[in-house]
Amino acid sequence: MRKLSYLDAIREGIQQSMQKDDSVFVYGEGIEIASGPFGVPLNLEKEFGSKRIFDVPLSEASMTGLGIGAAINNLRPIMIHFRLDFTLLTLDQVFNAASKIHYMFGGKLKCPIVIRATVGQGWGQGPNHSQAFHSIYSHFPGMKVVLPSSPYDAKGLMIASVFDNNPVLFLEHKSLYNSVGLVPKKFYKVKIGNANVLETGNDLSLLGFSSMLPLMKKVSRELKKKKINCDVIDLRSSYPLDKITILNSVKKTGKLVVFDIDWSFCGVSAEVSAFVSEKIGSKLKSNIIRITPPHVSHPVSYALEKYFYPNENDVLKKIYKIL
Amino acid sequence: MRKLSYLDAIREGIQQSMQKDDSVFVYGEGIEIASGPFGVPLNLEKEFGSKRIFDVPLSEASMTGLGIGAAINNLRPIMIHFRLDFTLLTLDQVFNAASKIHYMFGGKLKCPIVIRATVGQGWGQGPNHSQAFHSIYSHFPGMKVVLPSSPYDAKGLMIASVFDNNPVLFLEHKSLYNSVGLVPKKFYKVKIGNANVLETGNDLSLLGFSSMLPLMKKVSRELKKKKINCDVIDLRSSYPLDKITILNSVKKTGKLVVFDIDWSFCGVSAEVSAFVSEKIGSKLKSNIIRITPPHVSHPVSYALEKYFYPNENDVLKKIYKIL
Amino acid sequence: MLSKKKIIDFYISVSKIRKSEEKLIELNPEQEMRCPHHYAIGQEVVAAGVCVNLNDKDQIFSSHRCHGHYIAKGGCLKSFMAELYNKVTGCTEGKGGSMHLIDTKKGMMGSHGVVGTNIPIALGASFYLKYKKKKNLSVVFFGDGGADQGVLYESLNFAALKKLPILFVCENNGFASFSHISSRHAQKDISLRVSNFGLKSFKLDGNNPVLFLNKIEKIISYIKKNNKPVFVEAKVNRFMAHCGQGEDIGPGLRSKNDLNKMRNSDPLVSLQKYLITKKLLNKENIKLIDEKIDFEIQAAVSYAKKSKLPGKKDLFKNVLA
Amino acid sequence: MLSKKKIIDFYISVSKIRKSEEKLIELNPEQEMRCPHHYAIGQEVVAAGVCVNLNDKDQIFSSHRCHGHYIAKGGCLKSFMAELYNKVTGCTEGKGGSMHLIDTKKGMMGSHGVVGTNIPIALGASFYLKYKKKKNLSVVFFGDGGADQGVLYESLNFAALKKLPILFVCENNGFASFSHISSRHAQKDISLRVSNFGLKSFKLDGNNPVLFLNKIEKIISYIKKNNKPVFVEAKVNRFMAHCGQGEDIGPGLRSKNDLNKMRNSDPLVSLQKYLITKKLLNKENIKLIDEKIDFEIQAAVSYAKKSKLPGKKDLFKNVLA
Ligand SMILES: Cc1ncc(C[n+]2csc(CCOP(=O)(O)OP(=O)(O)O)c2C)c(N)n1
Ligand SMILES: Cc1ncc(C[n+]2csc(CCOP(=O)(O)OP(=O)(O)O)c2C)c(N)n1
Ligand SMILES: [Mg+2]
Ligand SMILES: [Mg+2]
Repeated sequence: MRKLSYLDAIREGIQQSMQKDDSVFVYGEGIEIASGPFGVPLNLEKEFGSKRIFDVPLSEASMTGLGIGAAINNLRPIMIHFRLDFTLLTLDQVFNAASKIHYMFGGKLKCPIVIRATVGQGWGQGPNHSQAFHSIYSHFPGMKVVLPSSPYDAKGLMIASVFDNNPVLFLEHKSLYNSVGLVPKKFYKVKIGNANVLETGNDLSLLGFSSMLPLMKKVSRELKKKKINCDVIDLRSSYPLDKITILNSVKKTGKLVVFDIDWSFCGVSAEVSAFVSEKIGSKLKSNIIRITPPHVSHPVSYALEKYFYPNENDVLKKIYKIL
Repeated sequence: MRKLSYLDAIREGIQQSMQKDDSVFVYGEGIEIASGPFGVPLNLEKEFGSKRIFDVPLSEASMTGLGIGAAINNLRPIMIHFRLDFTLLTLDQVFNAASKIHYMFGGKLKCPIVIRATVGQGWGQGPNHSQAFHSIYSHFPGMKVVLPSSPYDAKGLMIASVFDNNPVLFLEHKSLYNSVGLVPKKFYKVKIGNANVLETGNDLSLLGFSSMLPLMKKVSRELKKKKINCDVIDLRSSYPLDKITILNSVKKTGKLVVFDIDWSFCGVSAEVSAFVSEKIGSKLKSNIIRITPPHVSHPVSYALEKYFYPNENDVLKKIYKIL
Repeated sequence: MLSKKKIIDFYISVSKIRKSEEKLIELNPEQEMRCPHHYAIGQEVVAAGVCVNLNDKDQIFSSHRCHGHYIAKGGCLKSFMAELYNKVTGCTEGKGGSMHLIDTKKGMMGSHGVVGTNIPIALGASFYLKYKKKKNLSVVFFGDGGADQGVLYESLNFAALKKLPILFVCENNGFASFSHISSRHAQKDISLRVSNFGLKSFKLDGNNPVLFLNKIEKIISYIKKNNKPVFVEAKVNRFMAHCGQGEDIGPGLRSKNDLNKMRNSDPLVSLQKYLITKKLLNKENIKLIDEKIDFEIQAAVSYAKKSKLPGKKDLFKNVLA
Repeated sequence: MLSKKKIIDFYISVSKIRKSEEKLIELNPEQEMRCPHHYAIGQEVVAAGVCVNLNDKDQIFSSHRCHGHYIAKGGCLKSFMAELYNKVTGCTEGKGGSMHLIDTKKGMMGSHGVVGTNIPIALGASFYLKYKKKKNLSVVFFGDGGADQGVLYESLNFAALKKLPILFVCENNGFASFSHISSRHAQKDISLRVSNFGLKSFKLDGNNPVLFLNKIEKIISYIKKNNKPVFVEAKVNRFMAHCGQGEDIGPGLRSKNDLNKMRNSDPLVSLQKYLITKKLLNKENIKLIDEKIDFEIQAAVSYAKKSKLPGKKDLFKNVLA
């Protein structure tokens, strides 16, 4: 198997989806141009033409409606945002329409739109260029929300998202773009709602999403040195959650640490924590810990980012307290 | 003390705020006219003139910006939405600007805007005229979120919200509009972040918000017949949460039921549940229960609403299981 | 030139909307239709005039005031009534109610209760039509209140940019619930306002049925022929309250006198007069048509009343596709 | 008529923006200013021309491309540099960075990184000015990309409706990051597009410094006198890349040749020529002015470098007011 970067894996997922089905099309601001931000260029125009991949105005709200109107007619749009933050302009379209359309029209319409967005981090991206708020997408019924952490998942989840019949938020993380991994050449899907057990251990469950995985692995490695063995589980999607895998792990270890890139207050990490304690609270051997950014906005200064993003030492300190 | 309806209490809170400080102004769609929806008429134009209370176009996004631009200049706008659902059009303004302005400009600006909105229910309001999603407002740092359940609180929290220096979501519930209670004539504030202990008991903690209070009281009355005594606590604000009152109650009873009008998945109810179990999980005598609407959109048919909104019998059944 | 058939179909459509709405008003005291009603009485000409020029593959999108559009597009009357009666046989099975009507077989692609939200969705439908090289167009109906929303201007630009087959129809009744247009618009001529967005825009009189029909026929064939968007502002009168049974008379709203004037220039009546004068139909024909409509409506009501309410299981149906 | 003082102040402002930006470019290889830079080089005339007609109580609002506006409005250069260096002495104490500059004492009320978001906020500021009967105006700067956002049209309408003292300034450089205006606008004349919203709109040439200054002076005094909004589209050339040090040359973007043409009609150079030809300043005067500016910039850089980084406690400061 070849190795691909996370970003190239996404690109290949899009490309193969477009090859598979000519009702798949892609649009976003500046995506036609070869030198897009973070090198996100798709370079797919030559293959598919400007009918199926095109640039749009900075009109995020109506451009979301564009995708919805196409999706209810059985096209499969992929709308690209360079930042999740900008999707705040579109939430009427997403939550008053897309996520409800199937239900509120009694099943008469489906809305298979993929909203692809990036979470920024670093180099002073700051308060409205770095936010991760997939919790709120997970909160509204009718949405699916996926957060790939590896190149393999990035491709497989992209394809699964495109061919899912529901609106899907596909949330990438900038810090993972250059990470490299094995990616099959073939067209394949990673089932949405299946967590990925990366490491197994009996002492502690580390569950989390997206760019938290590298941190979780580091933490696990560190703990292994002290003979503490962890389940390291990539939850992969914040809706649906893979409840079975979560419960199985925590039943076994009795100790849970949930990692998320989103804030914790009313976050997915709160949901995982509440879900687990409500189901098997009496089997827990210690209190659950949530590892997330604190309840403040994303600061620009690297000196502040250092304290804002969870780091290995702080996480280990918290974990030692429950061991 | 006189009795006032919830709706009149809100009106009086607004009126006295406007009398107190001429930088308070009010705006919203159709609010100048005497016969507004649900009889929400303010009838304040005669007293304050159309400079301080005025009608606006259906341009929710820019009208939110209007309030923000005024608020950073030390005016105190109250923006009125007839439905919380419509605020989905405004979330870029609210979360990329209002809630962050104080922080991201290093304290140079304050943004004391009140966003007043109604949660609908009943008579076929349906999927985008009934939503309660204060969870997402509570999720972003920099916001406060209040949900009055009584006329007394409605007035006192309105005044506190107007004179708070942060953006505040003031969330009313349609089903409470005609409820009547004692309301002082004087200008007073109810501190934001203080829960209200309405009944005390040692067996069970019932915590919740807004229109859940009447249900919680009914449940408590029913349980009392079986000699089960409850703490009934109106949390009043979903951000900040009154953590001390919550912990004190649950430490005492060891059993918690959280009631919310918002969905539970990543909801405030999840936060309360996670917070409590993370703090004092080992002291819990049974699993926490969340009482909320299920993870589906608000249906129109009254035949479906019956199953959608939590009802006394279902709640009691769930509670009996943990007693 | 308008064909005789089209004018008569147009009349049938106007009358069917009127009579359906009147039936809703008549049945209202039963309090069995538990959802908000936004009547189109007085404004029927626009829905009927547009839709009589469309076929089932043309798609329409509507707002909270959608009964007329649904009926004009040929939406099933039984599913309509059943929906208003909150029944499981309703067009959304009791999920969406009066503000979310749909009949995809007829190209009625759904109405939305949030003002303006459907505008870019209709844009997406027109994008689809062009993408799949269909010979159809998409139409979105909205009010003067809808014209307050920024997405309209974003959508106009995009439609013009991509040359999409879409008709934007702004039914200007001068009010958005309790707000008069003068307290919302600096410049009350909406068709003028949008005139420099790169697409044609027209102001039509929705109170002059035959003239309206004449012009809209030409506009729709222009769109089909040229694959280009058009904006139409239609001035209309709303006879009923914004919502429900009242008349919205009062300070800041309108006077009884103004309302009477509106009712005295009822487009339905002037259309009947025209048909008779032009000898397209006589009184007897009209009576027969109207009786047939009454009959159809009555059948729909009976169907709705006899239908079952949805049950608990239905609550959890169709959450995910 | 333009006063000599105003023209010279205008030159100082243009030059200060240019030189500050050039300093940022020069210092960039250090990699100590860790935040995205959106340079205004080539576009300085608009910021300088508008702001030289304003006083400290007039308020301006800006976008991601805000350095020029901040400097033109008299924003403290030390706080600016310190902010770019991520220091606690920066104008937002390291919270907002290069896209969120602010100096309230000078009426620079903040820039926003989300395109268009600041437009209605500036509207609110002008509402405040009228509410408190101030004799000032509010100005919002945005790009042709900002003109894609629906809030602009909502805001234009409201400003005209309420007769608010606001100047909308659209700096049209033909690009929104990597999108050319022709792939975004059906109708490329933005001033024409908005011409029927109930307010005056003008198209000015931001490449012709003195003509621009002349016209904008009149426009601003019109606003102050009449308490009415105005829309201005200013055509400008961006010399640098959308973001950072590059030049954005490439297919779909622009050719080296086009860029050279732009640089050859550099408004800063033509302004200097004008000053000399009209004998307003001689070469020596200009040199002195520029040296003073260099000195000020150098002092700001030293200040920034010497300043402290924020600490952990600062992270939790100013979350709630
Ligand atoms: C975004 C939004 N804001 C407010 C409302 C409440 N509302 C429902 S209908 C209506 C008036 C709409 O006026 P218009 O678009 O002119 O349509 P009309 O009712 O006149 O047909 C309002 C304000 C809404 N449904 N959606
Ligand atoms: C709402 C939103 N969409 C997209 C972006 C990403 N973005 C940052 S600047 C920019 C281009 C803006 O173009 P324009 O308004 O013309 O300003 P210019 O950069 O040309 O000065 C884009 C697309 C953003 N910041 N905000
Ligand atoms: Mg109207
Ligand atoms: Mg530009």
